[in-house]
Amino acid sequence: MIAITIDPIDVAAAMTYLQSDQAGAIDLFLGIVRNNTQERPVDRLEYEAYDRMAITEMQKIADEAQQRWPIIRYAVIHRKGILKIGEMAVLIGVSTAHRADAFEACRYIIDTIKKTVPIWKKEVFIDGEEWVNAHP
Amino acid sequence: MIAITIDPIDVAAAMTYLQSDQAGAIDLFLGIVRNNTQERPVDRLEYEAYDRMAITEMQKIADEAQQRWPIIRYAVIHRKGILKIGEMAVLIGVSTAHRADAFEACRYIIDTIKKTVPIWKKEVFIDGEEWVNAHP
Amino acid sequence: MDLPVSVLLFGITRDLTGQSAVTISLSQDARVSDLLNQLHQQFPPLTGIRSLLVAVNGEYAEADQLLNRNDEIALIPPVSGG
Amino acid sequence: MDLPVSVLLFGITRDLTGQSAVTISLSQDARVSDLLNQLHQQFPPLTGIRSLLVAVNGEYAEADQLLNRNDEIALIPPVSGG
Repeated sequence: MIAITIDPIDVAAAMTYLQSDQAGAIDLFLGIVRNNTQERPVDRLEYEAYDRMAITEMQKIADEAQQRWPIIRYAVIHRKGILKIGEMAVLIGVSTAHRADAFEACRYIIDTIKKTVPIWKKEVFIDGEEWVNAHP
Repeated sequence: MIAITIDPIDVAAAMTYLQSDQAGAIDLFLGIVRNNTQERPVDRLEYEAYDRMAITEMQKIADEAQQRWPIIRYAVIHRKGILKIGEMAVLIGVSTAHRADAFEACRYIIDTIKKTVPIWKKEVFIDGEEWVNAHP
Repeated sequence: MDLPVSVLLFGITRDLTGQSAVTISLSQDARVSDLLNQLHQQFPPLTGIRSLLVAVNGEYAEADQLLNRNDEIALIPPVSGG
Repeated sequence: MDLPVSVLLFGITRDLTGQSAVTISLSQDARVSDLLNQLHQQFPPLTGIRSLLVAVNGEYAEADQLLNRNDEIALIPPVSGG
């Protein structure tokens, strides 16, 4: 399951999807908007995506993960739009027979998403804003 | 939050507990009863715990994890009793500011639980049963 | 100048240009590198971005890839998902 | 033989002895290792277990730890939680 959504991410639905009689382990990573960045208080984040390409790139990452680990099911869901503190921006879930594979595949997916998927995050502070990673 | 329970593990409650305005990452590991062990079909698992000591040992592991990683909140919940395929035996959740810490602490906790906490699992097959790890 | 291409803009590039898409005129045998040069000339603030990649038809493109009239072209500033 | 201790049994040790607790008579200055020897004699099937540890008052105990009359003692076969 790969998705970009403007609605809140439905964790329960993702968990149900990940379940399988063969699955002994599920690792679920949730990325959440927190209230500060490098000690600077954050008001909100604004996520923007090049949807078509973002889906393609996320699919490539999931395919690569499936090559490397014996994944039973995966869920990769990224939200976009304006997110307030405490809201979930991303959910990565992987089910496998054994736990080491679930941890490694889940971490690989989130780490790689941050490198290659065309999604952009603007941090909005009380007194300014900044596109993350945009400047040297 | 550390608990041993005979009731089904409440994932939503654990997630709510893990949330915090400072938390940018939550890693959640779920251990689930799967339908086979080394190709042998499993009917159910039976978990037994020395509750008092299991809580103490889980607390030691959580304390050690808090020493090693900047954990905001943790949830360590182990179920006992008879569990059928698809039921959740254990939930480990860790919230942190940054994702690497959440992954590492979560994995440390579940790996160490399997080594030191006095909880025992009997695999019940169609044609026999076995206490896991008991024999050479 | 007989290859007009439309370029989708996201994130900081949209903010800097004030547009979510721009049309750029290139010569017929233009490549990705030519497009980037042209964009930098037309929108000097883009030079301040840490890196700028180009996607053609939803895939990252190399600097020497030839552009065609009906390509879907997008400028990809440093990503920051997750 | 003047130190009777009660030993909690779990998992495979409960199955092998058919009891969830047993009372063992030890000499006054008995240590954890003496308890294990006595248990192995009294319940020979316990020798087939991969490892047997002893917990005293909810903590793993070393082989040379002295036992006291009111200790809560438990036999800990190989754990398999998670």
